[in-house]
Amino acid sequence: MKFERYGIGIAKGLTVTIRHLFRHPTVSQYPEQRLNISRRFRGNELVWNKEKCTGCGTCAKTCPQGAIEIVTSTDMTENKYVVDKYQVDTGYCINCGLCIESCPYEALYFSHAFECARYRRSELVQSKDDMLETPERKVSGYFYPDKANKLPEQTLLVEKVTEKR
Amino acid sequence: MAVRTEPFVLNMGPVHPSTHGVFRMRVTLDGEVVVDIEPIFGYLHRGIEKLAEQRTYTGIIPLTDRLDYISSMSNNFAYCLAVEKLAGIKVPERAEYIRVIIAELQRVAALLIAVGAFLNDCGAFFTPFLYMFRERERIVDLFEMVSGQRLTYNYMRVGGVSQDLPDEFMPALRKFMNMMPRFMAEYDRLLVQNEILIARAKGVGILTGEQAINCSASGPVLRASGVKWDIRKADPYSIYDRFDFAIPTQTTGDCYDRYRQRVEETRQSLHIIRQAMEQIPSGPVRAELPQLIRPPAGEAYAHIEAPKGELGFYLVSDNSIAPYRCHIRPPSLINLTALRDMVRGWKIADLIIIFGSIDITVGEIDR
Amino acid sequence: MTVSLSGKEVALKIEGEFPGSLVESSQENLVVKSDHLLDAARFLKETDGLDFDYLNFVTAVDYYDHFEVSYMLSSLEHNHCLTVKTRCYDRENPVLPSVVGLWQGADFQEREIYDLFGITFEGHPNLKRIFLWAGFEGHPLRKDFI
Amino acid sequence: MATIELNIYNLVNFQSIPPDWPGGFWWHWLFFTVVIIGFVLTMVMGVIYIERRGMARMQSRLGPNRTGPFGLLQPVADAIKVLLKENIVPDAADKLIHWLAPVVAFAPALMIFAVVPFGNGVLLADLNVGILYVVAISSVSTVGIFMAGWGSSNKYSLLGAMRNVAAVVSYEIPLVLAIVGVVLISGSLSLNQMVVAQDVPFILLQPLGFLLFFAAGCAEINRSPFDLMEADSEIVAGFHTEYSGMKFAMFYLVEYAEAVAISAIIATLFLGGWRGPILPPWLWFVVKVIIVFFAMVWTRTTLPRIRIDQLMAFAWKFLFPMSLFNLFITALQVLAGWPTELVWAMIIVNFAVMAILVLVWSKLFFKLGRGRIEV
Repeated sequence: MKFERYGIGIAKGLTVTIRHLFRHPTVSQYPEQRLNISRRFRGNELVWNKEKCTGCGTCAKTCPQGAIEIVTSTDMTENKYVVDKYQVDTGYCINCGLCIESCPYEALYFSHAFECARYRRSELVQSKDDMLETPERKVSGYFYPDKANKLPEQTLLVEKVTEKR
Repeated sequence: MAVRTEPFVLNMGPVHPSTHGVFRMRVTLDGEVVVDIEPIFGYLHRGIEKLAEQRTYTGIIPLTDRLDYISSMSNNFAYCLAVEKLAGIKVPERAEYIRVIIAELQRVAALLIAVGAFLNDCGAFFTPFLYMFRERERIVDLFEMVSGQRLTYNYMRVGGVSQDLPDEFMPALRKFMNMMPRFMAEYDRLLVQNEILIARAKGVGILTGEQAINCSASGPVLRASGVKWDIRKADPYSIYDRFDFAIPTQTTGDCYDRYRQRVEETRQSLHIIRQAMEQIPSGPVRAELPQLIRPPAGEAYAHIEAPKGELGFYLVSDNSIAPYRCHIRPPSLINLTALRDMVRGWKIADLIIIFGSIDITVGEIDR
Repeated sequence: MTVSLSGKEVALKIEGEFPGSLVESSQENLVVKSDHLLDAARFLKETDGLDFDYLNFVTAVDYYDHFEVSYMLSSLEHNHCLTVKTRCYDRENPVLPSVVGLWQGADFQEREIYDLFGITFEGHPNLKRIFLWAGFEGHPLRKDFI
Repeated sequence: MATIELNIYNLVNFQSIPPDWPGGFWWHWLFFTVVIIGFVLTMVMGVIYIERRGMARMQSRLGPNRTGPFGLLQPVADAIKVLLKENIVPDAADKLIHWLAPVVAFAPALMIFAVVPFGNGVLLADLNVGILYVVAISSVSTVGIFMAGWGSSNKYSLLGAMRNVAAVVSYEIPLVLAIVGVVLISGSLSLNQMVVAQDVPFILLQPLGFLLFFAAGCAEINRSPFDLMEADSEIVAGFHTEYSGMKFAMFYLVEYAEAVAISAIIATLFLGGWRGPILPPWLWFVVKVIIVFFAMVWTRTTLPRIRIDQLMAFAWKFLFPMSLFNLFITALQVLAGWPTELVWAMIIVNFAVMAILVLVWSKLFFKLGRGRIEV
């Protein structure tokens, strides 16, 4: 490059920045403008299926943080375990998803909700009944592709045309 | 004819805008000139090596995410390779390709941050940094699609990857691959020829090849000094021997070379991804393994070419479900060995950019 | 592909130069007596045909009755590697020679081992705790720490 | 001392256009003092908004857009936030100097506007040594900055202050030499007379002088790429590291008031000040100030920062000889009577001279001012 040291580099850089002035910005305005999150979203909440859970406790054993607490008792009449206590401290949860992968009976899912901030630490502890699937707490498709296909498609920045080049 | 004044000690960090995390440098200054420097670590020490001794082999993978948190996928990759080497596990073909694509995307993302942060240290007021983050965002979107998270991906598993790629991944990746070269060209126009950058970074903080080897430097820092050593070529792991790519090297080993080296490596990574996209077969993505892996007693060391250098895991097994010892070879920490020799005699402003050009992540240094 | 040199073959060479310096050798690695570590390391670094100029990592493992310190060496020129080990039987005050003079890359890693295992490296220029603070009691990566 | 007395004497007695206000000079004085303070504060808010929004858009962001329509009230919100913050004084600080520094730094930035014309004769004091007054006053704020750096007893502050003093002392010279070319052409030191003399904007007659003044001016007021006195990535925030609350607000104000002041001087000296068709003069002036300021924002967004030794080398080895050349050539042209008779020839010749000098000197510049010191 012959003109390398004569201020050409500075001039080129200036053209790049001024061109960005007339492009659409990349950012989005969060509370008004909501983008779809990933279909396999690993959020901070778990969804538990009461019917499918057999109380085997594999999730609690797999959890690297020890955030899942499960207490079962034996139901002699029907010859199965009854889950007395199923409690997840999402304050300790690191959203690794190993519990969901390890569940042999497909009874545990991530929720697709992402606005899970709480004011008190005690509110972070979820137990049996607030872990069920509701219309507000949809099931995320993490590890369950058939559930993922029902969720809205993720918004990608690749799709958003921000500039004419 | 420099005027000698009384040296004084300046504590840069642990909270300083350009120490890339909680890192402290005890700098002895003579006016503006750095006389001596002592890096002080440990502010982010979480004892990951000790924690790993208490966890199952699968349970360590989330921990590795938190080592070098801007290239989590590479860490997962290195760890899984080490366990597979230890237990002799064969990975399905498709999983190997997915791993390579993901790892190279991660390299692009991490190198973009490294370059952006370096230029930010040079004083380009956040512009290159934000442009880089915009491009990284596109990659992180793809990672979110496959793994569901944006920073701690926890995607790779021993014996494969956790899930197959979703159907919409490949079209999105193709779009990204079409976009990236144009961005790289525009980015080159922004600052590569910039006279101020050249004046600041050329000839500053020279690390010679011999010194780099002696200091066990690795990755872009080593190659910018002119040493052609890339573990992907020298000791091909996974399926890197199937791809055709070059190892770019620079000559002098100054800050500008390290910056150029990272940009060139990004191009090679894109080249690898393009080949892998064409060759990827279909099939299973995870080997059939028991819930708890019990590798035979022994030891294994697997290393990969992470964005920052040679990232290795040295595992010692005693045939239980948790490793007896898990040592991590952190590229960031070992690359810092040469810092003192590189900065002595330069000014504070140079100290910042030399430090920035080494590209460290404190999560990996302190572990 | 990096060739992993056979510990036995290298052991023969070292044994020829420094008789009685080895504890054992196997296909993967060789174990050097701790008082001969520096000689063996210098031999490995400077002998033609071996040229181990790159130190991949240094680490220690606690086996309750002894510490085992592993040095993984590579040669960028010949593209081969070798794991050299040494053992340290003293738990109260383990001492090893430092290899910083040969490979500067061992600097922080030896400090790390000093910090987390309590092994003193003689000849290290700046042997201080690296991650933990100066007054910390105990060495966390020892198996008897908790 | 003689100079200062002369200035005070001039301020009181000399007016080229006598005020026709009821009450005479003192009403004029009061009115313009209020106008200038209002103008500077409003302009500072305006330029902060322009800088933040403009920079954000260049960086592919949106910038502040929540407070008020289009985020226009963001500077107000910032000001309120900063004023309500706790005033922290470091324990080891030199309290009096620490307290006095923002005031000393702020006053000169306002005082510059005393001689800047907003219209024909619309100015506080039409000094016949106006530009000399500007040069003299603008370097006073360095004292304030050095007081801040010293008084905080913080090493980062001290480094920043030292850098600032070194830079200002060096850059004063090319700055003045660049002005002298304009003075030669216009034949007056009064800013109002300079604007009146600009039938052709002096940026065309003095392109090199404009570049030199712009660069030196940027260095004088710590704008990027010469912002190494408050280089955030190196020395945290430079001289105002230890300032918070109201006093920090003062420094923030100084930074932008000085930027507005330099933009105003550039607009006056090189862009024809208040002159322009259709629009009222004051509006033309404001528009030109904003254009110059935008150029500063633009360079700040794009360029990396230079190092202290390169900063000095740039002043002494690049700007200083170039400004001497510029002065010499302009003097020859003025002697030959070109500014009145051969204006177009002068424009062409001066642009050619600028191109040649910049090319030649930039090649030389890169051989200088770098290196490692053996320790």
